[in-house]
Amino acid sequence: MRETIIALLPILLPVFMGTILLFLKRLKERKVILFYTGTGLLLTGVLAWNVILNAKDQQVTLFWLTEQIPVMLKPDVLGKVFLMVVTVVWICTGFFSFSYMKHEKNERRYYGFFLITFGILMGLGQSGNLVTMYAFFEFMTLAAFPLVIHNQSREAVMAGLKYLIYSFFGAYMALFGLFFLCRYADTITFTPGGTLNAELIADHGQMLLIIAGLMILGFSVKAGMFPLHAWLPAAHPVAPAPASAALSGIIVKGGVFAILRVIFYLFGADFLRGTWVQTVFLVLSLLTVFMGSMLAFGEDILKKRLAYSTVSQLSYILFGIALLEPTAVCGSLLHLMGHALIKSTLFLCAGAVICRSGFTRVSELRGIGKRMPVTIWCFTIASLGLIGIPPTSGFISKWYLATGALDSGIAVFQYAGPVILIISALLTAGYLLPVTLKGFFPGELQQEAGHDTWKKCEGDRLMLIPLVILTALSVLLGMFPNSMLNYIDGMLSGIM
Amino acid sequence: MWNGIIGNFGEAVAVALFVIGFANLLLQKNLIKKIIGLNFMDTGTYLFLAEKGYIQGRIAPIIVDGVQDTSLYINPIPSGLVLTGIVVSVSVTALMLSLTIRLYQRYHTLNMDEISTILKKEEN
Amino acid sequence: MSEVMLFIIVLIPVLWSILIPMLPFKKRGHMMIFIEAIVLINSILVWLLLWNRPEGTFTLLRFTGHLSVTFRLDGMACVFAGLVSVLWPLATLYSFEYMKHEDHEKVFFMFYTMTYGVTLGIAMSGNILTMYFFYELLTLVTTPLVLHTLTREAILASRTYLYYSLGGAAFAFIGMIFVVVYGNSIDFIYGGVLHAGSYPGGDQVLLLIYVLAFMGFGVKAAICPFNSWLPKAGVAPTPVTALLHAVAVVKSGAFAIIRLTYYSFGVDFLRGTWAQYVVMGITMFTIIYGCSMAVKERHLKRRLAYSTISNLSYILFGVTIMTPLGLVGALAHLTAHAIMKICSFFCAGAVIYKTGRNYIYELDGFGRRMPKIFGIFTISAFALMGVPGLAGFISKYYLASAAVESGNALAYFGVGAILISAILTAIYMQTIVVRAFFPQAGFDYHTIDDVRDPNWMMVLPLTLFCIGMLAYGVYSKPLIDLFTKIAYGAF
Amino acid sequence: MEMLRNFPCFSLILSMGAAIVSSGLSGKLARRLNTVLLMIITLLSAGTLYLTFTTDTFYVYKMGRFSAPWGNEIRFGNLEAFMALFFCIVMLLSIWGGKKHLKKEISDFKENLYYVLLNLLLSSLLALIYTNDLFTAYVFVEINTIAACGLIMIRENGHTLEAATRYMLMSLIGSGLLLFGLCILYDITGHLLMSNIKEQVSILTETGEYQLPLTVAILFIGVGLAVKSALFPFHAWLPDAYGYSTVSSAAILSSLVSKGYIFLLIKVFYRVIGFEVIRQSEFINVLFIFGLTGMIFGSLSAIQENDIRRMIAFSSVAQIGYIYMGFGLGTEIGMVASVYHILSHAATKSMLFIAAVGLTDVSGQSKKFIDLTGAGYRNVAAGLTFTVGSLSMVGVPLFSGFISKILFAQACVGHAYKMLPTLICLAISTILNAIYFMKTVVRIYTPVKSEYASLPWKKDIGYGVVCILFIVMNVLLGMNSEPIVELIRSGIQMFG
Repeated sequence: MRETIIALLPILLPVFMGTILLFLKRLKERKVILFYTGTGLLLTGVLAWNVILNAKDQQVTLFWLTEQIPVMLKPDVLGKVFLMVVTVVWICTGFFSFSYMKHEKNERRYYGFFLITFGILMGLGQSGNLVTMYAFFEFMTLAAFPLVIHNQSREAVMAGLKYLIYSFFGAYMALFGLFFLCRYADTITFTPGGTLNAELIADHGQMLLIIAGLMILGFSVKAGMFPLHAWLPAAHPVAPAPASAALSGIIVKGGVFAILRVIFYLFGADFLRGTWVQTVFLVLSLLTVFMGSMLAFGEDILKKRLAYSTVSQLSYILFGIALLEPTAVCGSLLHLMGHALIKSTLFLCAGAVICRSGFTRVSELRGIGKRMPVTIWCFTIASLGLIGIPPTSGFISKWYLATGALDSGIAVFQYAGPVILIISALLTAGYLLPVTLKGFFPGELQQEAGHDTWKKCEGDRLMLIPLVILTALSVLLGMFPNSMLNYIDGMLSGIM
Repeated sequence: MWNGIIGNFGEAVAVALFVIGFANLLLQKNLIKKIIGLNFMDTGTYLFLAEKGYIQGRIAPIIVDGVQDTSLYINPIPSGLVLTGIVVSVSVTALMLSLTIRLYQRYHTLNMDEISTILKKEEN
Repeated sequence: MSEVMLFIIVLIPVLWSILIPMLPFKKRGHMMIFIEAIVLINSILVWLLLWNRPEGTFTLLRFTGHLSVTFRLDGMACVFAGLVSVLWPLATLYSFEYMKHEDHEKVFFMFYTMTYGVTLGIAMSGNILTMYFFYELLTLVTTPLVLHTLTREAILASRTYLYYSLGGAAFAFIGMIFVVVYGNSIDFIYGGVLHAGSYPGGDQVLLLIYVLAFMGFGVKAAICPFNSWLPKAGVAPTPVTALLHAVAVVKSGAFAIIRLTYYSFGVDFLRGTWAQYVVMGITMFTIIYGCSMAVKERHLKRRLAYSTISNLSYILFGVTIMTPLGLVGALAHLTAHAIMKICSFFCAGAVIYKTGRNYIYELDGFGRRMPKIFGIFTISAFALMGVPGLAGFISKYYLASAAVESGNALAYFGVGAILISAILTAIYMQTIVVRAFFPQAGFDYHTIDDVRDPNWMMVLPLTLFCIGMLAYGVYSKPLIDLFTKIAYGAF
Repeated sequence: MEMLRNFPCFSLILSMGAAIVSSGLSGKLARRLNTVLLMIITLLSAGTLYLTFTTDTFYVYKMGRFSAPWGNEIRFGNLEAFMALFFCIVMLLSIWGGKKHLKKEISDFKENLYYVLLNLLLSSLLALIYTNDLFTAYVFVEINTIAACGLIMIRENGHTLEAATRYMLMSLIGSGLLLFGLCILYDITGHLLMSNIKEQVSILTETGEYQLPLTVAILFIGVGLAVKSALFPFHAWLPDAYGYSTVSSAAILSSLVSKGYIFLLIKVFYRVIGFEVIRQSEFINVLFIFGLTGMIFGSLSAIQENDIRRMIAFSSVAQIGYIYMGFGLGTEIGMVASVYHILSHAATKSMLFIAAVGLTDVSGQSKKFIDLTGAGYRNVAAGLTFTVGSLSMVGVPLFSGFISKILFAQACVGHAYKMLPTLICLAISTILNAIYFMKTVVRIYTPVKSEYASLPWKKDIGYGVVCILFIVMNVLLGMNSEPIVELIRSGIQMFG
């Protein structure tokens, strides 16, 4: 019972509060809404940490959806990692949006869905079997939809629909696997090392590989892996900055998380290792890494550029997973966390810039550093992190990824992988640093421009504090990864 | 083959008549000719029947001076049939002719097709 | 309870409904009470019957030889009768409100109530002849309902409906004859009355006949290419479209096919033959076809009609898997889809009734103005998409897992088809929802100030259906157990 | 009991006598006489049926002095008696139903002639049913033809005259063939009494001589009668004849006259040639083919028809196709089905004609569909009757048509290679029937603001009663078919 309550509270509370907020038509007073939301976020955060610290790794069956399928929660280590990331990023973006959303219309809806999504993510993290996860996955897509299309401009709605359709498509592809797993696996409850039933799958190996491939592909839609990444660069820019921060910080991670679950907790690494599925997965992820950074490099609109960078960065993680090799997976997990923090920082910075100066294109950002130093500093540090300069988190994760690739000893990839990673790291530097450089060193022609452009337009406290916190965390993660490493170590040994 | 026909040429002629009549009845456009064809057909049939009834060297089945011996007479039944048939055909012919007259009075033609075309016109 | 009741519950609505146009009602309210009374009493009787089920058979009359009209309440009958008897009173309540402004509604309600009896007749029929008989009857009593608006369009639609249904019956007739002549008995017996070699002329012929009969009954279940009557029939008043063309009539088609496959021809005989592949292929094609057409369609009711087409083929796909599990899936979807589709149709009806808007591009911003209706519509949309926790997911899950269990190669593709159609469903339902709730920026809500939620008579049934969907999705165990018992012939 | 044996003979003589008498009477009296006559004969036939049914044997009644093989005799079993009974009832109803039109469409001084013809027709029908002598049959066929022709042309307009002429020509061809066939038969067997011919034929078939003439004879007789009963390719005369003659004539012609010939054909099959011989001969397949084509093409041309009476006429072409298809199956049960269909079609077709005229009355005597719109409301009885008739034709359960359909289907499924064609044609022709009949039904129930006055139920009680009787008859045939089918079966047994 205690376990149930612990596990359920962080899910139900925000969903409940959010729903209430949606229905409070009367509530016009902005301060009240903000206060309400803030408390909601913080409370949830507390409850989430409560889960992370106190919940034991055991199943909590809520009810039976059908004969074979219970809806169950099971906060294990991986889930908890996910919870941590979600909590931190979500609360920060939440508070950031308090000041960002000031001028947007119907905020109430925004915050309502923001809270609901928070709760659903809590569920996603804790979900204990495939169906539960699938359910929360779908809910997440739906609940995040209003965030994406918040300013209901035409392209926003179109992008939103694109996002919706792609996500459903992926989800259904994943669902395809569910039916087969119900047949060929002992259980669909996540168990480290996989649950496939040896004698059942005896002569259906190929078929199951196809299924596995489909499921991975399906979930990788959310993770924006080529070829189904198109929704991502469309959806991110149109959403309000905090929303896109949350999207590319967390929602897309949902896809990665699901893939982790599928591979290591259902099919099992051994089943996939060395099969064509793995090869395809590797090829696709590497392709995406490269392509994403190229596209980002060529993109001028800041948020779009960041979106493309998300595409490529996520595929780092996927690549790490695809190697099916402890070190690499460890790297992926680190990158998952790091990227969550960094990318949300970057997006929030972009948001601050847009909100304050109204510039959306990189080319316009000359001298922006003078005007909003803190923001751009955060941006710079985060960029460094993403590029992978020590001591930021990016370095550690990429290091692990590279070593993992080399250890894996998969014919081509053990070399191709690291090479491409480095190339793309250079590209990352190429597309992120200009902002900083232009920002701080506008060069000559900026001098001549009128003084008004030099006016300080730094964001207010509500904006800066979350930014700073996130940046600090990303750096900390880079400096002292050991605690985290120890934390996930047991899990890694469990699943391999 | 030929012997067959020569042997009972009566039947052959009857069949020929029947066929001629039948063809006329079917193919002729003119109503009167159709009716003539009809009569040909009937006649053919009656001839056929008569032939069947007739036996070489016997006389018509009419009792004269009390001779009862049937071996003298031909088979009477076909003759009876022929008589009945003639009655029927006469009545039918009469009916047909009356119809023809009416049609002619109405449409001033004896050609069935023309009549039906006129009718079509009448309708619309 | 005695067997006679089986016939009586079929008779009550038919006879009472004939009174409706004759009685001089002072107020409209009186008529409403009268009709609702008929329907409710009958439904209660049905529930009583389901409660203590008469085992025996009631024989009404005999045609030539061993052909007779008999009623029997076996498991399948229980499911269908139960479904109908639950939906009907609510739908009637709804239609009172809807028909308020339509003219000669007495006739409408007469046939509407009559249909109740006939549908029950199909459910309760104890042998294939009786089923065929009520099947034909259903066509006849529902045609006036399609004809109701008496526009040129309606007339054409009703004609199409008649031609298709009667034509389909003609082919179903062939199958019936074979069951009659070569079956061990014409009664519905689980496992079928025909078997390999029971027709001296060779099994291939028998299979061909099965396919023909499948097509024949499939006409009512709107399998491709015999589905064009269904969208056309959408000209009927919404209660008709919702209850008859989403539940009663079309489901009767599916029901008849289940009877034909599992209770007359026998799945053991059909499984693995070319006949199975043919019919399964047809259903799969229809699944995709219906969805695609729905995506293409811009008229709200017609879009839903196309969605019905594809969903019916889900059921038939479950049937054509020809395993007990397949039947479970089919029954699950039969019931689930009934609730979901009637719900979405009633929402559409409410929109049409309140605003007279028929096309999807006219629905901008309605979500704000009729929150109840569109809230419910959204839920039904999610259910149709198969979001877990709602009815749709359960049935799709059972269908798909049955397909996988069967180990039939084609069935795997069927799973694929279901998922593709699920994504298409997402497209054609979500576009509506998004439009309603998130109109484009700067949309002026004053243009739709007239739009309001309808009164309780419409909202109450919808709410109940909504609850039903949720309950079904969350706790389906008892139902599924029942279906499983039926599917294994234990009930 | 002994008395009853004379009834068939009585009814023959009575009808002929009535014909002669009524030629001298005024129209009114003639009508009364005719009605009384029909009733009496109905009773007589009922008595005969009672006799044969109770004793369950057939009787031979010697006409005149001579006994077989020279004399002329009547022979009757269950089937003959029942047919007589049935024909009388249908005739009576048809006359009643069309009474009003008789007055309108026939000049007064001809009215008694009409009844003369009717009585003659009746007598000839009875003769065809009862006689056991081929030549007598031929004579009465001719009488029948003449009477029928008279019934057509007595309503004098161009169409009827033309129709009558065509009809005469066709049936003359038919009777010519018939007569020639008889002659050949007489030639090779030397007998005219059916029973005796049959003995001879069986001997011939054993010895195997005169096969060719025998076949030719069968062919001539069969084709002759087929032509007279308007089997598909020979139906050119039919639509006009039924479409434009006064309604009673149309009803009687379509439902009785053609049936009389068909019944004679059945007798020829069973009692003259012997069913076995027929079954061996190819002739039966010819009938089968013509039957099927008739089923389809009759309906097709009915669909194109734009005149309700002509449509019904074409539909009876299709129905006659059904009957011959039943013969073509060459099985006992097929024959039963055909006989049953003779009954049901007789009942339904006359009903449809009567109903149709009721509808045209309230549509300004126009037979075009466009004018019939909403006629079902203007004349309730007619509308109802027409609907029932159509449903019966389409083969909806509860009505007679369904039973004959089911019987046909049951008959054909036993057959090796004729099964599928038959079933498919049945299905297709059902659809076609549905198309044109349902189209009409929908049409007459489509309310419009019509300038035509509506005919309330009370205005014309007699008509309403007739309609109700027709409906009752149809439903009786449909619901309570078992005893009738039994009767037919036993009757056919007595034939052999």
